[in-house]
Amino acid sequence: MHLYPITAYHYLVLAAALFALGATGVMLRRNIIILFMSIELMLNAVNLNLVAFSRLNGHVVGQVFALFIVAVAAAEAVVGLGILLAFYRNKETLNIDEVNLLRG
Amino acid sequence: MSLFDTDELVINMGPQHPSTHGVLRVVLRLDGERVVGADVVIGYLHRGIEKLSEHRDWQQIVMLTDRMDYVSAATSNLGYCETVEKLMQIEVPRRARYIRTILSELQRIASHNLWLGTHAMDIGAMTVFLYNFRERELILDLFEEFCGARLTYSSMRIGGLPLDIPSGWARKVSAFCDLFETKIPEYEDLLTHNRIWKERTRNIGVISGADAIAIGLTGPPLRGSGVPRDVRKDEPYAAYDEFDFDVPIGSAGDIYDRYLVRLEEFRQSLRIIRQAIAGLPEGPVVGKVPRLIKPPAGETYHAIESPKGELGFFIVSDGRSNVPYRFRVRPPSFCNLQALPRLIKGHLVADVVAMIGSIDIVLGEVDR
Amino acid sequence: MTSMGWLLPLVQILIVLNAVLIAVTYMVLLERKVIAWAQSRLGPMRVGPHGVLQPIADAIKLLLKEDITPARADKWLFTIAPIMSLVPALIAFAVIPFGGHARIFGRDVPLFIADVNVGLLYIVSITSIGVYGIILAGYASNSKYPLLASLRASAQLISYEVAITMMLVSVIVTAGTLSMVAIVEAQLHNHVWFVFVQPVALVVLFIGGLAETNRTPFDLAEAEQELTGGFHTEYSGMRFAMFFLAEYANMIVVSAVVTTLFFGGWLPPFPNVGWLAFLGWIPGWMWFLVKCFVFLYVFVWIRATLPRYRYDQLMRVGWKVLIPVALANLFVTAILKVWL
Amino acid sequence: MTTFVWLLPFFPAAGAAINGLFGIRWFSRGVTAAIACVSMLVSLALAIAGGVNAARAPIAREVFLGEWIPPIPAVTLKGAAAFHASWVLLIDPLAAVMALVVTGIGFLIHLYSTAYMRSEPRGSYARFFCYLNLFCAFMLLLVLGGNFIVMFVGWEGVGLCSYLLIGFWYHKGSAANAGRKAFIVNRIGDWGFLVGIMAAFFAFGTLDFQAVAAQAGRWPIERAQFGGLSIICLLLFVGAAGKSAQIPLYVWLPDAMEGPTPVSALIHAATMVTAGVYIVARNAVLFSHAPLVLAIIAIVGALTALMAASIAIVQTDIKRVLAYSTISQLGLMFLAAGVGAVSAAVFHLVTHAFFKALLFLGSGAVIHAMAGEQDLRRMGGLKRYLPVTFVTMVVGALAIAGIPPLAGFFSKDEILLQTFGRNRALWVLASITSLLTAFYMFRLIAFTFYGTDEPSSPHPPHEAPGTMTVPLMILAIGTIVVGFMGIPRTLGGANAIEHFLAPSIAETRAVAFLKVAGQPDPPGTQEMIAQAREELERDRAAHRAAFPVSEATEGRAWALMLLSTLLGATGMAAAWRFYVNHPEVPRRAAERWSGVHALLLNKYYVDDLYDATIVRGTFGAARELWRVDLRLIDGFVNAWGVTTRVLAWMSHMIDKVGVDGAVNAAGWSAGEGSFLVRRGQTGLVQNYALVIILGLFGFLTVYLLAR
Amino acid sequence: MLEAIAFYGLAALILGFGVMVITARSAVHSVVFLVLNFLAVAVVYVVLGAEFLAVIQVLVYAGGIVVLYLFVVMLVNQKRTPEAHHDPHRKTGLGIMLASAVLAEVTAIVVYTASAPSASPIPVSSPVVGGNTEQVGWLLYTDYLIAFEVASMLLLAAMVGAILFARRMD
Repeated sequence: MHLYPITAYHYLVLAAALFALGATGVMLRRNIIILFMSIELMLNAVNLNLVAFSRLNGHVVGQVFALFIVAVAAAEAVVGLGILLAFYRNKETLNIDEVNLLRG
Repeated sequence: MSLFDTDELVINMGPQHPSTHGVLRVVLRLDGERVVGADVVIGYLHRGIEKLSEHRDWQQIVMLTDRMDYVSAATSNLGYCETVEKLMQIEVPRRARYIRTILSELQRIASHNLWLGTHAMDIGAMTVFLYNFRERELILDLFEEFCGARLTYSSMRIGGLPLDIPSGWARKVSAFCDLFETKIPEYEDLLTHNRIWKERTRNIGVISGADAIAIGLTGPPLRGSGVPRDVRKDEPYAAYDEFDFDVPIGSAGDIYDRYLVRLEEFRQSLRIIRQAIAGLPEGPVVGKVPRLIKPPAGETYHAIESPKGELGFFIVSDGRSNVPYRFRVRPPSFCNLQALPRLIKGHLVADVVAMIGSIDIVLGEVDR
Repeated sequence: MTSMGWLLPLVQILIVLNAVLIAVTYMVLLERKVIAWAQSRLGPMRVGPHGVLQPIADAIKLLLKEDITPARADKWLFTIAPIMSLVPALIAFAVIPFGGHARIFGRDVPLFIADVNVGLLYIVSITSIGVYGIILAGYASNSKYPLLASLRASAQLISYEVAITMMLVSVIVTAGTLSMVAIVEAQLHNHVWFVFVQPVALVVLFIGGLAETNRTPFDLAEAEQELTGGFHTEYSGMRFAMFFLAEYANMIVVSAVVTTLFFGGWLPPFPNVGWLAFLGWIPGWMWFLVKCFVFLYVFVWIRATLPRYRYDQLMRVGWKVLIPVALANLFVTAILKVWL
Repeated sequence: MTTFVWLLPFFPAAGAAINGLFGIRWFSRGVTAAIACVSMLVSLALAIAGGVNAARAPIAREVFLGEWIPPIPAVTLKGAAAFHASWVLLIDPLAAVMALVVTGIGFLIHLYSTAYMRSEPRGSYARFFCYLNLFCAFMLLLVLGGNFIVMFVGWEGVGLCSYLLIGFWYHKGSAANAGRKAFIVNRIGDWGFLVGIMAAFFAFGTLDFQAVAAQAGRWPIERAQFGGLSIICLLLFVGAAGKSAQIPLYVWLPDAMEGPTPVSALIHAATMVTAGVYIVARNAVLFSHAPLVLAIIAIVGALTALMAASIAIVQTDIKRVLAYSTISQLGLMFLAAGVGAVSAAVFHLVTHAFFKALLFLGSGAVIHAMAGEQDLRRMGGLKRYLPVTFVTMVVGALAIAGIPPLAGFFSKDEILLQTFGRNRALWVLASITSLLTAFYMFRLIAFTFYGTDEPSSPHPPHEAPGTMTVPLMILAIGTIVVGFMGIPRTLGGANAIEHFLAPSIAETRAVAFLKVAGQPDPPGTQEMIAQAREELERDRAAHRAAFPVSEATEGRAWALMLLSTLLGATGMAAAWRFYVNHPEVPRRAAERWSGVHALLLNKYYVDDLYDATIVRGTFGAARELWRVDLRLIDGFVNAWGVTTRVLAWMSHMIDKVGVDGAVNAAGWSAGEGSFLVRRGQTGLVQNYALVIILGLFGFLTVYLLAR
Repeated sequence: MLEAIAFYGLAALILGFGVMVITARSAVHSVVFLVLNFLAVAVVYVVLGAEFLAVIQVLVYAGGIVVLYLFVVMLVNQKRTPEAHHDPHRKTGLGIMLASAVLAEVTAIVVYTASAPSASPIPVSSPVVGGNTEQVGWLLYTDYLIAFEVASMLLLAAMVGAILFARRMD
């Protein structure tokens, strides 16, 4: 594998990097909203993967799956942010560390 | 709107704000766009006219009254002069009374023009504003020809008028009346049956007749709520008892009704002016007035119907000095403004400007 | 096409960008003049004959004005917001077909920058980015009126976008394509402008367009009588000018889209009627500009005529009138498309 | 045209859907009525087109609309087969005639109802038209269905609508009960019908009408033995008897009069109740191979006719008189079907639909005028007030009494003639029935329109509005002319209807049927039709040879015709004499033959009989079973319980000491031992995510190492 | 050559914006970088020949979902910043290490796969001329119709749920 010409594998590596970045964000930040955004980054990495595979296989099925992921991400964002607002109304904070009612 | 209930927002509307008609300040507490509370703060234009008047001689005070309701100076002049005349029991010649009537009705039209223009502008109808100023300009021309001033006329004197009308003025006034009659439909075309205008004004800022009386509203806001109170009709002054005119009243007491009432007053004013021009008597324009005006000791209250509502003057004379002992004004803008906080609670921000507009206040008169 | 193939798009982009910017500045003059005439005034008269140089004077004034950033504003966002507002408005022009093909210097030159096969969706998605400029401007100003206005504006934009997109779907179903060029060609092949096929869509789309561009009677976000100028209250100088440009560029985009979708783009009226063929002598881009101009005039005309809606009334119109109408229209269109 | 036959039921269904979904909440009465009537009018236009088409080319066409039930493996008489059903509509002369009746009468009754139901609240009004439209849709599906399954959908659908409409005023207890009664009684019939369908499938391996007819044609005629075909036919007849109110399942129909009058006219006189006759006609081939069942049908029909007619004589509720009259006329139809005169049965079905709908609507107008009063004894002298209603109702009564040249005369005479040819005893019964019919009808007319008593209504009765009288007039005209399509040869007519229907009900083994799915008639159609006609004639000749019927001679036909006219006139005259000239006679007669009178008044105590046997029996059986439960099973259970408790106590002790101790020890040790693991449960979402990533890491490591 | 420039440029933008998203101090800034990141990803889609998906990415993600984030960020007017409170049990360092390790491993797998002799060495298919929107639509409404309907039900449920959550509790 070389830096040039660009193959679908390059995109896979890019997607992996983006995914790792998202995962790092989830580890790193304490603001729930930014946590959510990091998850969106990870979902995007997955989409990137799917599109790259779609290119690799010369078939658009990957793109169709990516569309479903977009739909699921929309649903996730809506419900997640709804919960978040409800949480904020109760505790007046967005710190993930304070979401710990179930701690052992 | 429920997403916005996390915080209550306090915003300052005014004293620097495009649609508070001067320097009114309204402190709004908002839940999203909905007003949950409002404080009206006034006094930014306070010049102490009442106190100043106690240090000016009687004729000089006319100039001060110009500065109260500065868009309707002639009616302020009239109110003051008639109060002093009542105190001194001066008989004003009939011709002077006719001309005073013409002037105050022209002033009413000009004031309503200004009100309609700015009110429509507040609600976003920009063209109406310019149409109204076009006609108001013609009235100002007439005033300029009569007394030389365009805004602060000082157009009356105790006992009559400073001077007779110029030759041909009466004809010009008639011509203006004919012209203006064709312009009212233009305003109506743009607003009266406009869906958006109706949605913005109907059932907004409703105040019942009983409430209006309780708060002390006068003028079009009171008549808009269906109370047929008009000083011109109930306690005629100047020459109003000699003319036929109707007092328009509304039914719902909302902004739209106040708008309709004022539009009808345009027509009634034209009716009065035409009768006055037709029957204008000959004779002097100044009655028998002593050179030094020094009313006898006593007090009196006299009210006229200014374009904004009942404008009353309460004057106490001690009979010794040549200045009033006590000078007190009942300004319609100030009294009508009392309705604002209770009107706007529960409405949206956009309605606040519409309601301020519908009351028709002039801060010069509110603060004096 | 030789090695200079990359040059043509570059030239096209340059021409379109400049033309749009000039059009936008003159749009301001047009608006002032038309409104003035509607209000029996003269409008700008001083700079140049009948004020034709007024836009240049305005531009110079705005450029030279002090560019103030409020003390407690979020400086970075405050700067990026007008850019995020203007850029989408400008790049939307990339897929608008100003004309068919023309022969210039012996070459076949398309009079559009790109014929993307998802052109209409491209415009929708690009304009949906424009909302960021407004929200961020309101947030970055750190001031109450702009914040309120930006919330209003974004809610308004998002809800009207739904109706607009649904209406566009009706047109897409009718035309059977997403490409702007192909939509115009579909109108040629169907022998009829789509305004006669989808009149409801035109009305809803234009109302939605008024709301999308924050124009009267939906100009709540910048209602100066209520919110002292809306989200750009705190802006001045060039950054203010960018918002200004964005608004007028958006107006032109809406006009161009309406022209393309409903009035046959660059086609002359009734291109298939034989005895009207002489209209084809006028070049296509002229037709396009004339049609656009008509819609821009309607924008101004409406501003001169109507009062402003209230926020809740505006949302009600959007959700309870336009979207149901759009849905019904889409439904009927789909049924007719399948069964006719 | 044939391809669009599905539009026939579609339009009423669409009307029902629109009115049901939107009308109840939002539409005004006018809009509701317009939607309902227009949908029926369109349907009527289509039906007329279909009828013309069928008249031009009297062949059966099947219209395939789509698959419904995918093939299911099943076992039939002929080995393994696949049970499947598809949406197939069949349009042939019989279906066309039925569709015309349903849409034509249906439209008129819709029109009538717009005024009749005017006083209903808005939502209720829309609900009514929704049901009525839905009924028409199902009825059309019933008559147009190309196989048993589709027809059964319509069959059940009309049952449902009938239930809904009988109980339309559901807040009235009697109406709700009547609806339930109709539904339950029909259920018994439907059970027979469904089993019949299954049996037919078992026998033939198909449920397509045409295919069944073709198959059945090849079976031997079960002249002496009660074989498979006979069982199928009997079961189908049980269903038909339920729907068409024949002995012993007729009891629901009189009670069904609790529904609004237009409903009685449409469902319980003109259309739904004739579905049973339609079934027999539709499967004429099948039935003709089971002569024993035909005999049963004929006997049941004749008895029903006589019994219902005799009950009708003493009833005092105007609608109930008509209801018994309907049962009686249905009995005549079954009699005709039973003696093999299927086309006569269908002919009578059509004419009966006209004059009975007319009579019901007329009675509706009377009730309307009397502000809801239904008791005949409280009426009288209405002739003056309701001229239009009077005239039209007299036309209807003359028709049902069999007075020439009205419709009823021709159809009834045809039945009597055919019956006479087959069985004299049955002919006697039928003749008595027609005498009684004339009598009770004119008793009704006399009670209602004559008599000196002033009506007891608080305000003077008034003629109904135009939307009610116009349908009456149209129906009256129809009653006069519709009989002309069946003028017998004796009178110089052509008996057009018999010829028209012949392809549908005669031996149709060779009748061409075409699958039509959107394409024009395939080439050779005309030849096929001609060939089919030819074969048909041959078949009929063979049939005649197989069933020796004493041919009706000219003279006999004339004699019978005269006799039946005479019987009708006698009945009329008697009614006139008893109820107009000498109103005291009936009372004295009732006193004199009080036993008979009571018997008739109480409807032969059939309802009481059913109540005492079936209803009580069911309740009693339930109670007995409950007792058995209580004593036997409960006792057993209780004994078990005691035993269990003893065992449980022992078990409890073991638990408490042994098991609990062990569990507590385990819990304690887990709690104490998990202090390490518990620290992992930090409540930090990110630490959980960390574990996920850790897992991913481990997985990938294994993958990398393994390759 | 052109594709390489585009790829590395876009990759730099994507990763750069990604880093900014997770490191920005203000949540609003995070959102803005997220939008930019998504726009860059959309461009990558275009390069990969998925125009329709690119447009959807902009329309739904950038123009819809992220606006929602922005709204929420602006609505929750935070009185104390989340970073103020720190739970001692956090294992941030370990998390970053693990994420990097996973990235390294995935990269290794991809590189090995790509270098394996069986792997197809070059981009297999160039993007379909004239776009593949029609194909996507075709697949969506035929083979994946059920999934499509399920997704629509999911969105409906999410909508109802969100309204329920955000409703004023009174």
